Amino acid sequence: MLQWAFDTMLGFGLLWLAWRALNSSDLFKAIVLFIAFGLLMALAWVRLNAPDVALAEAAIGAGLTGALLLAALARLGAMTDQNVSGASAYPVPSAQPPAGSHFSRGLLILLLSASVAGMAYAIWSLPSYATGLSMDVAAHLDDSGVGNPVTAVLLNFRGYDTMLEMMVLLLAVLGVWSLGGLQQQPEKPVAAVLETLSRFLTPVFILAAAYLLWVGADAPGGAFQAGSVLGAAGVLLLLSGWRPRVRLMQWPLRLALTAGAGAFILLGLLTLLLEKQFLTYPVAQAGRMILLLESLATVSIAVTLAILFLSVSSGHKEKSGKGEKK
Amino acid sequence: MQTLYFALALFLLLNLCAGMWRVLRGPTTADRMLSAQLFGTTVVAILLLLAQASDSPALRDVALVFALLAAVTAVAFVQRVWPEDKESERDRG
Amino acid sequence: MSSLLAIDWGVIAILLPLAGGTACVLWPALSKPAGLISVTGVVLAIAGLGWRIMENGIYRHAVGGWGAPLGIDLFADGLSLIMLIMTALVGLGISFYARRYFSPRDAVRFWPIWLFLLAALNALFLSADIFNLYVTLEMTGLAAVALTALTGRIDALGGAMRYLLATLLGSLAYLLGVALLYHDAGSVDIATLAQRIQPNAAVWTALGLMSAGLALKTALFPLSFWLPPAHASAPAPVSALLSALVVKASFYILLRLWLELFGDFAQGASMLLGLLGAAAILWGSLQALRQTRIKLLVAYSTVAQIGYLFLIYPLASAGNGIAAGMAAYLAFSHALAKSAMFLAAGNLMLFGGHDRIADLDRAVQRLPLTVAAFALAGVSIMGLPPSSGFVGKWLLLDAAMSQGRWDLAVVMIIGGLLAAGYIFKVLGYAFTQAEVPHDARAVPAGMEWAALLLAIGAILLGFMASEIFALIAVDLVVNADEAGTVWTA
Amino acid sequence: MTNAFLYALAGSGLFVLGLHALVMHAHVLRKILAINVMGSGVFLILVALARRSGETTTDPVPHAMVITGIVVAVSATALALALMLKLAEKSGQAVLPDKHGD
Repeated sequence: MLQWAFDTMLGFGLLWLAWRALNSSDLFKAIVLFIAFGLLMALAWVRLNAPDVALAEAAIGAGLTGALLLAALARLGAMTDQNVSGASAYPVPSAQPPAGSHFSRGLLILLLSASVAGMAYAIWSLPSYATGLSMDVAAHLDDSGVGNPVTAVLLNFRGYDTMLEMMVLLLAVLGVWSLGGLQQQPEKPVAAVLETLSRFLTPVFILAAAYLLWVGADAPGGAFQAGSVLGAAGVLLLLSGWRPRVRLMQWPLRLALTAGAGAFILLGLLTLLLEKQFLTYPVAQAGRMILLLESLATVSIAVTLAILFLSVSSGHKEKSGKGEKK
Repeated sequence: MQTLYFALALFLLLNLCAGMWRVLRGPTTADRMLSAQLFGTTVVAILLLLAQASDSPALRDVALVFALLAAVTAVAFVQRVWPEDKESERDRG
Repeated sequence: MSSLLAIDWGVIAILLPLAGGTACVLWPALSKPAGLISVTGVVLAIAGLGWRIMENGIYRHAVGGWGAPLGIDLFADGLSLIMLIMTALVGLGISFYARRYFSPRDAVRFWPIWLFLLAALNALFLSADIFNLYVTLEMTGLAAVALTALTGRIDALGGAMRYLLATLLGSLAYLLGVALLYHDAGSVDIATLAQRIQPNAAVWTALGLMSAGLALKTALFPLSFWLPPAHASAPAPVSALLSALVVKASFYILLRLWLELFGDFAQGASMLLGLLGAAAILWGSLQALRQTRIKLLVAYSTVAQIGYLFLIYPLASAGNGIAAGMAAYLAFSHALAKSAMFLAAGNLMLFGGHDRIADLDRAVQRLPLTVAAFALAGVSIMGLPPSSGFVGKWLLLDAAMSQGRWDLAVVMIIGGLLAAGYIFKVLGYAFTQAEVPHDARAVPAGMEWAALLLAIGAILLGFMASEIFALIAVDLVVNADEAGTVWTA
Repeated sequence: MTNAFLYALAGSGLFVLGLHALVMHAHVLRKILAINVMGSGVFLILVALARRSGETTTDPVPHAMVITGIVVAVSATALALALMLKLAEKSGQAVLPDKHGD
């Protein structure tokens, strides 16, 4: 009974937060509500017995996306010269829905409710018992080299998806770079407390990432989660004023970015040559191979996320003068 | 015992609604951000309770990641949004 | 020789551009050579794959050795093969154009993203798994958006932003459909799904969501609002890639789902898709006729030509093989003609510094090859013999007549007439002198030839209809042999 | 019926709420938030339906898919934000220059 109450409240909380986040008059409020929404999503994953997803959501959905959005909003405020302080920090005149007739508004709401009802009916009508692929996964788990079924699916059974996934991350960086590159911006002075905080926290983040990576073989965790936590450490460092040296921005950075993708490609070619089968690991070596892949992927994911944050938050040259004028 | 944990979790979830009110009301950006941080803390507490209730230690890892990542959004706020705030106040003053 | 046949060309066609793209990230200075080598390699790999399919029938490769439904299968039949050949050939032409088009600074940005796009397209056409298709779709979309924004001009940024939102929305709708299908039938492998799927509420919802999402990504009218700004504002080689290949990717998935999963029971929905296709032909052609800039004109022409592709759905009752053949043939024909047109438009823009149709200023005398490319591609778009556009549209017209769909036949004829209108509008100005003569810059010969060769390809394809249909038919025979067996490694 | 259905229903609600906001709001940042909410809705449906037969088995495949999806979502969000900032830098506002009116 209490569980029901909890789940119902969580479900309504999610819907309500989403509604307010999407329709509040103030963009900053919208982002804070969205961060809160991410927190509740992680609770939902926990309730659905998906701790791996909860970890990913905690690291990415609630943490990094929030930081990205906040940083982007701050830059947006600086660019469009909006009033940045006070009660309604980011009022957006165009945030209100365009004035449509009551009729069309009503029609839209009717249409949307009908689609929710349709989807609900479709979900309701699904066969009440389906195990999906859990049996197949369980049957082959011993041959996969890891004990955590989610890691087994991600890195072995459907490792090809993960390979393409690494390319998606790389593509995002390329796309962001092609928009205007990675010009550095003189930073505002960093408060001493931030510096100390980041100095204390960074090792903890690294430790947590290593733990998640290691434990991912047999318990919830793995490359994506570890990479996001490590990437968050990078974001924290960037926020507290740390900038990689120019020398590091060249090939070491590029190497780190492509490590995961490159490892997958090399392994793919190797398995194609030796086993005549793409991405087939020999059973005896599977565990070690997965750990190696995951470690490199963790580095790549972390660097990618940190770079994406850096590009969004410190953006482009033309806009950097603001801090210096003071 | 399980019931107790769930009752507590439910209570904390209700607490979130109180925090929600602060997010919606404001009046300053810091109020909103702090209540979001409170959100994070409460969620960590709920996670720990659920970990006890459902006897799955993995949830403690989730709570750990949450606690760590809360620092990132807080710092992002302080470093990106808040200083601008003070500066523009100084400009006007 | 048999050792060559044993090579898994399909995997190579995916890995090679991925490796090339990664190499471009590592050594930006080598972008152009790495890009050209990878693209040429892909053409060879696809040739190898085609040979293998001719010898052995359908290609199936269980990635990781697990086999569907647990693992992911790569799969290629005649339809996939034709799409792969289309990608490889058009990609090769555009690559040789891009070799001269981009400044060194832009080349560093263009090549890695284009190689990842090529890999994503190959992976998409080779996939037999609807979730893997989602990943490739997202990869295609992100790469296409990044390429659209390449110039950094304000119209390009706006076009790219709209494109990104549209493509993300389309992918999410598709993914929701995947979720429903997975939970209905317990698999994401298309062949397994085809065996298990029954028309029920969940399947119908999935059909609606996936079709809507993919139609949005394919820019089927009225979901085509994002296409003209994106395709018109991108650099010319990118516009060519987007119009020729990227919209075909989502169209292919839709066609595949329809042929394998939904076609049997979704007759009504086929009619709707056909109606929208007919509307797209009329609306897109009329809009194209109204444009004053070449690239927008060509972009609206794409909206219209996509309409023809969707006419296949209501006419598909002739049988899967024929429908797949017509779709593949029309898509291939449009890819060649439209890429030639965009490249020619790029040449005209480079030459005059603008793309206003009224100020073409006797381009025919100074850029004869480019205008010839535009005209030949136009012949195919209009559907005049002996071009591939003529054969493709003739087949459609024939199917419409034999099924008594006079309405669709009339729309097709009107579409052809309108196409003639907008193409002759451009050609007419290319022959006349502008009121204000202006400077002209030289266009590298390689870029002119790239456009012309693609246009000639569009004409030559007109003589190869039987080969295309033979490719599709080969698989049907093989299919009949192994009917019902799910082949795993 | 188990409480997994509740989450699946919440997921479809989120999908539609996001769709509504995506269509109705002009500001790009809101559209990006809307896409993210829609994504969360889809992920919720994907995972929740795996639990509909009760507490017995957990299907890891949707979990893996959602982790993949979350990573795609954050990449797309970053690209969208960067695009939005560049657009705002050039045009002074983060609204799509549009004539169709969405």
